[in-house]
Amino acid sequence: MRQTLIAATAIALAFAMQPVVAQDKPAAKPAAKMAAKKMAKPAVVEEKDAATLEFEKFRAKMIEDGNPAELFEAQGEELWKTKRGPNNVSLAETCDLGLGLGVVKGTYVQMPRYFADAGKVMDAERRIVWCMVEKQGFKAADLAKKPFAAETYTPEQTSLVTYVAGLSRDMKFAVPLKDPHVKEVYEIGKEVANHRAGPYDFSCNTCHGVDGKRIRMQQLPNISSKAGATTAVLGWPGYRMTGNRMLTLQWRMGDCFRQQRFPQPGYASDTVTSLLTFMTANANGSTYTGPGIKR
Amino acid sequence: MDILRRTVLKGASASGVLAAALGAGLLKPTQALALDWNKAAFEAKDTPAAMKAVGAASAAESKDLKLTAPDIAENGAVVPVDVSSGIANTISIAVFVDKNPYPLAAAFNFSNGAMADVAVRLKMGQTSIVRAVAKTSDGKFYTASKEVKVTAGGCGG
Amino acid sequence: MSSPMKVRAQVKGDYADIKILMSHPMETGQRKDPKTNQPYPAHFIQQFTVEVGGKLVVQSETGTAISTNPVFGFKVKGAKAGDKVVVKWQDNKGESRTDEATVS
Amino acid sequence: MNKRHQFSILAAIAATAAIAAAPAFADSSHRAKAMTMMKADFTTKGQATADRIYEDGLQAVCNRSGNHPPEKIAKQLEGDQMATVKYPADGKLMGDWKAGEKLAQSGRGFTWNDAPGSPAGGNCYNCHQIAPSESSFGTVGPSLFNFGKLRGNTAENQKYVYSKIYNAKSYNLCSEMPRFGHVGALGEKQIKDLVALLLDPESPVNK
Repeated sequence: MRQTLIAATAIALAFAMQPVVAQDKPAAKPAAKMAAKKMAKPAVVEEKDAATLEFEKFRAKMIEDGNPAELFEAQGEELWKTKRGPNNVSLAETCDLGLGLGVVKGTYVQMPRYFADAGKVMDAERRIVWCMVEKQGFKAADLAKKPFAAETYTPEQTSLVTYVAGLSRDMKFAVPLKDPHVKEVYEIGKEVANHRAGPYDFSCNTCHGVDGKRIRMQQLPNISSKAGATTAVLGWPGYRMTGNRMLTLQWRMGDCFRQQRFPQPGYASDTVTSLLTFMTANANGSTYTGPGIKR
Repeated sequence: MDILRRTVLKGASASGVLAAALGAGLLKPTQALALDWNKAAFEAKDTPAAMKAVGAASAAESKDLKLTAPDIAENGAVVPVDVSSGIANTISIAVFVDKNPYPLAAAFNFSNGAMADVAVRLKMGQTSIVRAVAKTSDGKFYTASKEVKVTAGGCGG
Repeated sequence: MSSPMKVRAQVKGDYADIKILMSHPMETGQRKDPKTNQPYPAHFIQQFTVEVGGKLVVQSETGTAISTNPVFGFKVKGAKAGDKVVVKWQDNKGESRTDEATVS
Repeated sequence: MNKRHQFSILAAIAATAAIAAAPAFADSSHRAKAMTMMKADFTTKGQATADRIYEDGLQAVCNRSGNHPPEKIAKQLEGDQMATVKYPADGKLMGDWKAGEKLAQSGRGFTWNDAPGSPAGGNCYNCHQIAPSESSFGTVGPSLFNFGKLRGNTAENQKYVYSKIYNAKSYNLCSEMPRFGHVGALGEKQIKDLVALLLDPESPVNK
């Protein structure tokens, strides 16, 4: 017990000072380690660049030639404009996406934002779901039952988000970080990204906290930097070539948590909104290129 | 279709005839598609057999037939491939993936100003040669090919 | 029923660039349902045609190696703004669909 | 649980309490809010139980120090982690590199859609270059190509690799690498096979 207290005190004291940089401490001799680095490093860097450039080039071409996401944009537009739900109203006439009733253009790049009517900071998908529930009268539980696309099924809110996102194409991200509500959620999101837990000790930042890393061939954007956050939020919602599904950032956050070996985050929950606020605001000033295409 | 040695409609062997018929309002839209799908070619299990089934058993390599495809496909389920023929009077193009269970992916006939230039997206089960075959109006066949690597994926996107 | 195609046609110099997005599962017949271990039945587009200004410009036959939600690109000389583009497909189950666009 | 391990958790919990109270941590209120929020928002799915978002002692120390705990404390806690490593009873650390390569390829295990109790993969290629035949490899960790050739297949290195895979935190407290043996993701045979993949002169890694 005495030892415990000493350790605790030491940590507390040390934290008040400059953090000590932890070093990897291999058992092998440093010379051998350096030799290993010399051998392998250049090849790694070269191959990463070639493969990544190749993927980027052909993705850009596919978006230019025709992205199946456009099929979902078209479906979303119809859903947006049609009177539906128990209340038989359209979202076009009832759902304020932050820039006033009836305005869709430019709203996607300014979310997450604070919505006074809901008393919450909401990302685009969460806002659309909120409107479907509060305005059209759909049941929240029904919308949360199967919230993400399967191979033969695309939720209506997915097509709606894709439509809304398409109308912010070529516009700059501008999450209103000056709003203290948004700023608060941003700071909380930063902590969520840092939080290591679970059987593998992973946090979001394990993979997405530094520049220039890769899982297999997949580049890992650093979501704390503007460039990385931009990479992370660009192309969503995205048409996923694997399984041919239209997927949103709500799905992406959940799937990251899955691979982080975490439990499941609630659909359209505060946790997911906070992460999206952190990432999207970090991308502020970058141009959104519209619904994308993903591996 | 020319490259598949097919007739679009019984008794109308050239696409021009069909176009004329359509133009004259003789056909309902659905009839334009009422042709037999070349089962033998699409169900051939290797490229030589599939090429034979489209009548292209001997095709000469040509630099004027351009096949653009990624060196490494990000996802084998969607591999963008462009084929463009600079060979005069190209009337048809077919695309094959050698290592697919059924190599023939698609065949196109061009008429009435359509250039011999097509963009498609292919499914590839594994790393394979992708092959294009072009046919000219005098019945000659040309070919071009490229290897596309299909790799294991990461988690994200 | 099938969802609409998306057809874009744009004049670029002396030709029109035509991009076609089709909504179709393009099921190969070889993929197995992991739950039942039975293959999903094949369901794919076998033929399609493209007409510009009333004239047939492309005819195609397709197999199972075409990606799900197919995308095709063609170039047609002589097409002008205002020309109507009509695309029709038919699949192995006999389903078909026709959609239109205008060259811009 | 052995005594040293117990000690490390106690120390970490105590440390956590001390830090939470320290005014030096200006962002602790956001962290506290994030924790409250996550506790409310995460639910059990498959084997991924809701309690996984709670930290263990080591995670708590790393989370609160930006992964850079003071060196003295890090050393002490690394020692505790090292004490968790269970070496094979027969003393043999080298298995079958072919089985190791197969295991290294698999990224499965512990997610909510992995069947509970199904064997976990090594996840190795996700982060490391290993055998030259696999060009799809990650770069989160260092390249391990030619690892045995460069370092030598010595008893000491076998022990190093075994313990590193068993519990990477015994060498670097806040390493990004999971504690595969410690959390039961990989068993004794599997770790031996991975040791062989890296060190066996016959392994393609060392060709």
